[in-house]
Amino acid sequence: PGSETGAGEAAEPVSIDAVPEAVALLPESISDAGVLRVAIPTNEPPTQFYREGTQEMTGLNPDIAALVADALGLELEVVVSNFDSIIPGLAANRFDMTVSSMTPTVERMEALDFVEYVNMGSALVVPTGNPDRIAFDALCGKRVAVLTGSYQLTVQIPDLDAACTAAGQDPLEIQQFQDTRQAISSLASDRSDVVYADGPILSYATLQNPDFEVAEENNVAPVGIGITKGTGMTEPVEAAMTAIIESPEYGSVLSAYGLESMAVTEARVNVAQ
Amino acid sequence: MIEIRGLRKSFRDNVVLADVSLSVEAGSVTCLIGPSGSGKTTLLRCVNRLETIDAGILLVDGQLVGAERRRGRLVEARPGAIARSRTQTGMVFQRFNLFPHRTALENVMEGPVHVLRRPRGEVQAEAERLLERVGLAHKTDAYPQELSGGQQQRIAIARALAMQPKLLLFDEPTSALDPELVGEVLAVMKDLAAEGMTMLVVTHELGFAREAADQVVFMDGGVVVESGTPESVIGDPQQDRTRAFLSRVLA
Amino acid sequence: MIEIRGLRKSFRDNVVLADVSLSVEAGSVTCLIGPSGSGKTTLLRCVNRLETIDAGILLVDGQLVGAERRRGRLVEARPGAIARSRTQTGMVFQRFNLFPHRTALENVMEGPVHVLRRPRGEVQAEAERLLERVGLAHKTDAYPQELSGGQQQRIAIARALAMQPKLLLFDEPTSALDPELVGEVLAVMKDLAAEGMTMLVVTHELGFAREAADQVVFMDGGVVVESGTPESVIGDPQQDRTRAFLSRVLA
Amino acid sequence: MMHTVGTPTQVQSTLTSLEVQPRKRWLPLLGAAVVVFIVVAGLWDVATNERFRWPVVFEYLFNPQILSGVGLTLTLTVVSMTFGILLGIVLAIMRLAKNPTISMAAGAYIWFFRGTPLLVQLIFWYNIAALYPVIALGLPFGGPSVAIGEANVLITPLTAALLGLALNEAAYMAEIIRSGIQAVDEGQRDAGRAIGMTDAKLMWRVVLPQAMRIVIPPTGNQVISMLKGTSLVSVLAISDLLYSAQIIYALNYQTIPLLLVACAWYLLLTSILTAVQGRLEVRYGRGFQPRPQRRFRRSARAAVRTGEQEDRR
Amino acid sequence: MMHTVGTPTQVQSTLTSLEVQPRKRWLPLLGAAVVVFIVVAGLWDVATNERFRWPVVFEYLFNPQILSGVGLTLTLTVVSMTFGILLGIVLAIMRLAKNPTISMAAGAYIWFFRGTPLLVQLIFWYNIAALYPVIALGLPFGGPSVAIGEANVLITPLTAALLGLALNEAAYMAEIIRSGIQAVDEGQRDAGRAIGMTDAKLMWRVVLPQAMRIVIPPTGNQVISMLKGTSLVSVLAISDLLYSAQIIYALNYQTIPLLLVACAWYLLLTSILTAVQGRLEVRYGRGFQPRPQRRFRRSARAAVRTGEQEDRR
Ligand SMILES: Nc1ncnc2c1ncn2[C@@H]1O[C@H](COP(=O)(O)OP(=O)(O)OP(=O)(O)O)[C@@H](O)[C@H]1O
Ligand SMILES: Nc1ncnc2c1ncn2[C@@H]1O[C@H](COP(=O)(O)OP(=O)(O)OP(=O)(O)O)[C@@H](O)[C@H]1O
Ligand SMILES: [Mg+2]
Ligand SMILES: [Mg+2]
Repeated sequence: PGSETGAGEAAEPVSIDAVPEAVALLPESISDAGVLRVAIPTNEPPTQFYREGTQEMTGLNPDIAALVADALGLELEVVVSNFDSIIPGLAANRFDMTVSSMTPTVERMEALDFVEYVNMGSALVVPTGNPDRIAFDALCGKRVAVLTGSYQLTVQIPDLDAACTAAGQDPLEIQQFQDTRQAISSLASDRSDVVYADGPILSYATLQNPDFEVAEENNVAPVGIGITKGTGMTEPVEAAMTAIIESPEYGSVLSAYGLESMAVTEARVNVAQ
Repeated sequence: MIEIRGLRKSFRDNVVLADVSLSVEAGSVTCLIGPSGSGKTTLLRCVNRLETIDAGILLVDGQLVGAERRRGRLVEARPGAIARSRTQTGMVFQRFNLFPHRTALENVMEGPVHVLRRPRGEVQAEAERLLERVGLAHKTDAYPQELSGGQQQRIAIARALAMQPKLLLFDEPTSALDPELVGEVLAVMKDLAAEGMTMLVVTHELGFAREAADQVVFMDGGVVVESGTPESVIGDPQQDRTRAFLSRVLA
Repeated sequence: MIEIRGLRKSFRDNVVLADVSLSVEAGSVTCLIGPSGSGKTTLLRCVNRLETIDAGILLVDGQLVGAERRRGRLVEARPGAIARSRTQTGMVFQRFNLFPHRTALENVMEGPVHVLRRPRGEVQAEAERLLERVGLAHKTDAYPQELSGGQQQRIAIARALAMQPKLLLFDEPTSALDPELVGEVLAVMKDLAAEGMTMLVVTHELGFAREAADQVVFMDGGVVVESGTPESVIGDPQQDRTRAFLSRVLA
Repeated sequence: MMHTVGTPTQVQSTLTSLEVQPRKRWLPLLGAAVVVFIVVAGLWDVATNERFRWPVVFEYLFNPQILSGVGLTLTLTVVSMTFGILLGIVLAIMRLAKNPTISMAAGAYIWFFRGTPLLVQLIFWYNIAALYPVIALGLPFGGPSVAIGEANVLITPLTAALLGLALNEAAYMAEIIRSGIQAVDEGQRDAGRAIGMTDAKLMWRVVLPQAMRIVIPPTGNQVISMLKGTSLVSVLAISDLLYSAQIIYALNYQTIPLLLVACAWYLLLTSILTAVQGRLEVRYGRGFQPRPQRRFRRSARAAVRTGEQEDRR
Repeated sequence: MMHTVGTPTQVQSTLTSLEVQPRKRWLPLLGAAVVVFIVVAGLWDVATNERFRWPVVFEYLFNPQILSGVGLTLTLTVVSMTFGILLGIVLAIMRLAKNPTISMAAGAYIWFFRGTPLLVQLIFWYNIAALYPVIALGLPFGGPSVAIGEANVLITPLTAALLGLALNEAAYMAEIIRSGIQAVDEGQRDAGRAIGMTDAKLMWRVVLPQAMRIVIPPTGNQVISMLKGTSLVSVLAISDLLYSAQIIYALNYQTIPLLLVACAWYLLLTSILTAVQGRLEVRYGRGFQPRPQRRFRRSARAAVRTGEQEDRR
């Protein structure tokens, strides 16, 4: 139900040929094993979600992971993992990397290397018709639902707050939630005025729920593949990603989820946002 | 003091008290004897309304207890009224039933302070006097578990007395005691009798009955078989059932 | 059957058995009497090694119980050996201590089946015979709670007998019973005595001691004060302490 | 109310009958009526409230993903509860041991596992490789050791979940069982020893069966908590019942109906457990008779009396 | 081992002393040594393992966000446990009432609240506005009603959290308290009634204080579970201790050190609670003496005997 757009179903499986320069950079342990273990976070359509009724993950992040594995000539092993255990899992060498829409920040780069793979923006979602006339420059004093530990909360909100204070208005009233559904349901029960989160996720949510619409989008910034420092995987992944960005398959993966405009042009490493 | 007329009580189909009539004079001691299952305990519990009764008039001190008259019929009294009437009757149980979580003194003070709502200081002085009276002045702060059976039973008596009841009911007060401890409790009871407390005592101690009772009542099968002075009922029983029972207990 | 020499036992600083020596002939009945706290129960428990002992020789049936000789010294036996030696001695407790979660029959069968590991069918037949013997053939499937005190104590005796012990220990087996129920238990004990079972009995029932005992032992303050035939110890005590005690119990 | 009424004969003369009428108890009846009313009204409201979207509920009730979630929830509960109870028994016995070191070791275990959040324990077991990449038996302080296997291979998410749940549960069960063991009368141990039982047999045949009676109700609580608590293992990306429902509503945004589906299943499972608990309470209450003690005991005595003839010897 | 050894005199002649040497118990000692060894080794390993990043742990231990999380966890636990216990007592009494409707109503409550996941209950209370936008007192089946207020105004996230936790907890506490009440001897009620207590006073002064003894250990379990279970309320965007730690590591990816911070706090709180539990067990065990029953009772008797002269009348 509720999936007329096709986003609930998986895009056709994509694949590309191995990229020799990238394969050459692989550490021996990985190329010997022949398997790339990628941590994918739990359910959050459309970036990653279970194909309905199955235990198979699909979505933007798993597809990118598949392309990276192809480019490295490795077999992909998706390991679905709750956020709480992704970082310890990387440290425990349970996974070789994670593709989970992480925004690189200075703080986070103490723990991980990041190879950028797509741009993501932030969006404001409001009840259809936007009765409160919400916009990025009209958020002061509003009840804003955001996700715990999100880029919006940690980087963007402080700027917005500062702007409000400077203008002599109330700062934002922040409400933190663990996932988009909780934030949206808070909006539904009129406990929040607006949800402020990743654009793709919100676009998908409004598709499912005609009571809400995206009021405005901003701040498009790259997100990266997270790799444990010192494993020797950063360079091969960078090489693989560079090749992928130039391939046509990159575009077709993005368009499968309506995210064509989010393409990056360069696989930069460790550029803090 | 107690007047019982036509008392009937059954548990489901089991008629335990068939038609009991009995009267106990103020200031007298009545001993209730009879075989196991004859309804002695049940009778005592009915007097204190720990059991509801099916029929009969039960007067304590000339007052209807546990029931009210209403349009020529008896109607069970309200719970509050029953609770209040119980404050006028003290009861001492076979297994003592002291409150294990309270000290001897607290056990004795519980009723006056928390039921009668009398001032604590006054009650405490009185409770200490009572404990002294039953020979346990040095045990005020002991918990029941730390006391011998005989001491526990004496505290149970003090607890009953603290309510200043008009009437004391005893249910086999010595049968859970070692032979050595029986004396302690009987001595206190004899004292009370000598002071003119009205007492109704279920007992197997025929010696006590002979010595202290004004009236002995023999029950069997839920009816009073024989009653009278200890000399007549124990010394010279008229009924076969009484004789058979006495021979077994005295054996 | 039992030979005790120089038995000493204390709980922390409290010397409960100072220096007890005692012997019990096979097939005889010994009654242990004495005031509360004199160490009667402790002595019985030491014989069955429910308490460890500090010093002394304890022979049951000519065998050292609960200790082994090692290089001229006595060393506490291993737990397994103690458990095994207990199977040869039956004990009947004052408060019965039946297993409440098992029926009468199961209580009797517990030891033979689960400790001696004898075949269930054979044990059951025997247990039924034992219950019949104590007059409770019709109560095999009752739970202890559903039985009177006298019946419970008789089942406790059957449970002890089911282990086919060489020796039976009784700790005030009738003092928790109503006077009417005492007879039941004493009758069974007299039967056992008549059949030649060796018994060591702590009791306040001087009547029983007079009738059934071969030897009466009076203890006080952790020592044996006086011992001999019932006629001599109860009828004509030599020691002041014995006389004082007897006068109190007989009163 | 009490007031002097004269002699029995005077009283009787004013009465048409000596029967005592039981008092009509209005208050409880009224209370009962209110309760029935609230329940019926509540049910009615729930059944007719459109926001609950009952058709969607029925559509997903037997969805295969939900069913597999139910299966996993049951597996986790049964397996980890079993091990939790067994380990709990061992810990309770250790806790009550005379040897202070053994008792303190059990105390430390209980303190630690009751004291740390299950979430942390689960993450810890799952990622034990981060701390100890190779599981090895050996001497600490740099002594020699024998590798058993790579942690990541030995500890699958399911193993980690079972390990975490069982070890955590054991700490709680240990406390419950301890209180049960402590409630068994000391005389029972004497009786068992007197017929020659070893300590182990005594515990198994005498003490634990009697402790059961007291242990069952709080254990019922634990089992039911566990049933619902398994959703924590979703941190290990294992989909129990609740998490399966969450996965589905993440896709279709039918949050409330899918939570109702989960509730329906939980209520079913809880009902079964409650029934089992009731039967166990009866089973292990045999010989104890909890509430109507007086009544039972007396009528049993009465029954005894009928057999008195053959009974007295 | 047992073997025939002859008469006491023969035996004595082979002995240098009649003293019985206590057996040296190697097994427990060995066990204790192993336990000590494991604990020390474990602590050593934890303290020196670099992956735990102790400096980060210390850095965040008194972080204001963590401290406010501790505060919230405590508030939620104390408030909802208090109401949960009070309501649990009421439910337990109702459950044991003679009136079958009242008993069944309590049964239904317990069944329902034990049977649905706390998460669902929390979501329900929080989103009650979606189901009943206006909270009203009134007749169902479309009867007239009086609006009390808008649900969103009445039910703040904190109210919803407290409501959910307390109502849920009450169901569990009811079972625990029921088993405690059932364990109180019937004779105690008789004794209380005999001195004229009303049923309410009887419950409060006689039955409940004695039930406490049995109720405390499982209640300790519940309090500690609650302490850690409050993190569920993060669905309502309330940050308790664990969730505060999660918020921080979501930012800096220092998952393990921050979980250790949370653990440290939980362990501290649990230790305090365990100590309180121990004191309460002693307090309400007064007059019952749990373990060393025999010893106490006897020496008490012995003490009685010393006062025997003035005692006997
Ligand atoms: N609460 C009850 N429910 C059902 N039957 C009861 C109850 N209380 C007593 N009875 C029955 O009433 C009868 C009389 O009991 P009661 O306890 O009054 O006898 P008693 O004379 O005190 O005997 P005993 O000497 O054994 O105490 C018994 O047959 C008993 O089975
Ligand atoms: N487990 C124990 N710990 C400490 N002291 C004990 C213990 N058992 C018994 N005692 C003490 O040993 C003394 C003797 O007790 P014991 O039970 O053997 O006496 P008894 O002769 O059986 O008395 P009673 O007739 O009261 O049963 C008492 O003073 C008692 O305080
Ligand atoms: Mg009676
Ligand atoms: Mg004794």
